[in-house]
Amino acid sequence: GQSPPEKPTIIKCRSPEKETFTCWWKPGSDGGHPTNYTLLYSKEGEEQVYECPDYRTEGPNSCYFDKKHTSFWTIYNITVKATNEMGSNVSDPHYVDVTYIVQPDPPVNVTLELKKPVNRKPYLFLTWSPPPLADVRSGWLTLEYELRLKPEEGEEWETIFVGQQTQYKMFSLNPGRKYIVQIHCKPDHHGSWSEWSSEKYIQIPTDFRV
Amino acid sequence: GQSPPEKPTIIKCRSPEKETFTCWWKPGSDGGHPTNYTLLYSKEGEEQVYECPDYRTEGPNSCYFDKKHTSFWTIYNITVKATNEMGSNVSDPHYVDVTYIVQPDPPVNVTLELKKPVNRKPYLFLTWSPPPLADVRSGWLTLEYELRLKPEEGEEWETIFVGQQTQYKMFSLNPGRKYIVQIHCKPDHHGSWSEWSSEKYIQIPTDFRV
Amino acid sequence: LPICPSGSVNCQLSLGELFDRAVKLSHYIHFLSSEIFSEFDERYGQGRGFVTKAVNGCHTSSLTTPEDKEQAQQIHHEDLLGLVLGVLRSWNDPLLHLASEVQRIKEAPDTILWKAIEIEEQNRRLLEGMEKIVGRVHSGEIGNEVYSQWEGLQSLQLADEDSRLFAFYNLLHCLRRDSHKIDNYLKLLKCRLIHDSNC
Repeated sequence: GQSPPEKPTIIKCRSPEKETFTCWWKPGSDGGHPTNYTLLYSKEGEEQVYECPDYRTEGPNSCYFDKKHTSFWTIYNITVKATNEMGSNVSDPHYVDVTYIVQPDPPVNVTLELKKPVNRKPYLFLTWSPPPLADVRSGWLTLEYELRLKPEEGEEWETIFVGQQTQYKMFSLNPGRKYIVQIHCKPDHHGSWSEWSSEKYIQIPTDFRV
Repeated sequence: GQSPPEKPTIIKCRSPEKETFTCWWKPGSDGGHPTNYTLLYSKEGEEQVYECPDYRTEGPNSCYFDKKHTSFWTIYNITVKATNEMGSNVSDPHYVDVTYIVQPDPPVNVTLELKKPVNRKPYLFLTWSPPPLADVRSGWLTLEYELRLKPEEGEEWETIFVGQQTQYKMFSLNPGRKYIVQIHCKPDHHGSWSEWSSEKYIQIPTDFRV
Repeated sequence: LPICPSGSVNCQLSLGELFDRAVKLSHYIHFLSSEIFSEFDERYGQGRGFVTKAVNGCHTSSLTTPEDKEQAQQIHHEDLLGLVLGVLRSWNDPLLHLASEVQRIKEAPDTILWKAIEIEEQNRRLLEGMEKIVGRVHSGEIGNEVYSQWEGLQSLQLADEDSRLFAFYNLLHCLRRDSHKIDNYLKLLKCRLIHDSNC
């Protein structure tokens, strides 16, 4: 059919390290014509409307806001306009405060080590590091971690919240079993959990009397 | 003998919830005369000396500091003066940092339940609640728990640190025996363990194959 | 020699100890502020489109605070501490009224009432601690100049329910935002001043 493009929908905005952020949209039908998309935004308390600073870095149908264009504790009012020869259509406004869309990358360098201290209970010692992009050193971003583990053939994960630590001593493990361990992280207040880190395996020896 | 009173000793200061605190002292001999006691305190970096705000609430030889008089930004320098007709004597100074004297009340509502999930290991499921005073403000006073159990006629307690969880699954129990269980708690950083909760008993059935 | 509480030198709290307590408190205050906002929004905000109206209505927006990591790292720590103090002081008055006015909201749940009282109390406590920290760190006298007046009491007492509920919504929205700023800046300052930016 020959018509203006359908209005697009802004589907997600995410900041991986609380310094930059990206928004993605889903185009509607293009009305049978080549259609182009313009992302426009204004910031809380300002009349000025700006255009997306970078349509390319994060791939098609996306807009990347680098550090210079990213402010916290202020609400962005974002819309995407689809335009073709027959006319244009604008998405519903999407309100974003970058403080609340931080989803970090998974933790890295996960290590598992069996420890058998003299005349004390043996345990599994886990350590990990924050995702490289996240600047936790300066205190700008504070991450919390949660680990999960289950016997290899088991069904149910056991999940343990460990706060801001990057290490954990695991005592209650069944000797002779093989376990899978994963860790994920989240900013200390707002934002969402990262994906789980890749699976790590550890075989608990049969004499690992707990 | 007719003499000034011996100098008293400040024996303990405790805060149950990091909001108020109490100090207790032990009088020395009263030198054969009616003796009265005055608790005086100053705050680090201040010349001003104050007297105990409340000698009654926590019973004899005690001083109770309510919320208004409790600051957790300063170290208190506390002394107790004993005075009778013949003269007076002052205790050694006792320095108090409220964060370090937090000793919560024991956990409450301890429940024990035998669980026999289909085709999975049976276990003893323990749950408890934080002490009422500390319960309301979980973020302000973060508690950690430790449980201990032993067969009724056994000698040695087995102690298990469970972190901030308020429930625990106990797998390794001997069928047919009767166990005693108690739980206590402590602030996550400084401060000391509460008393143990009252004893709870559980009879493990003989068919409770673990 | 009298024994000082563990960790303290000549029986005085170290700056690190003061910052640890301030950060734990600011974290807790923001946790409460987020909860009270969500609870209020869930109960009174649904379908009223408050989010679009709550734009730049915070009484503290006159205080120019850092809006990203670079600005926060470039500002001198004494100025950032002064700003934190200013924002905290600016909330003394509204929190006092919030705690009393919230009780007049129809069927306001206890959890909202209790949190309003708790936030007011803990905010005062954090202010006491920040004045002590600033006293330790500040070379000069701590001025009372950084402060932003709140004139929102009438709006919390408006007859029209929708307007009155929006006034509460906006105040709680600003409280959530400002308490998060304070928490973030204190974590930054603690890493910078105590851990040499190597937390």
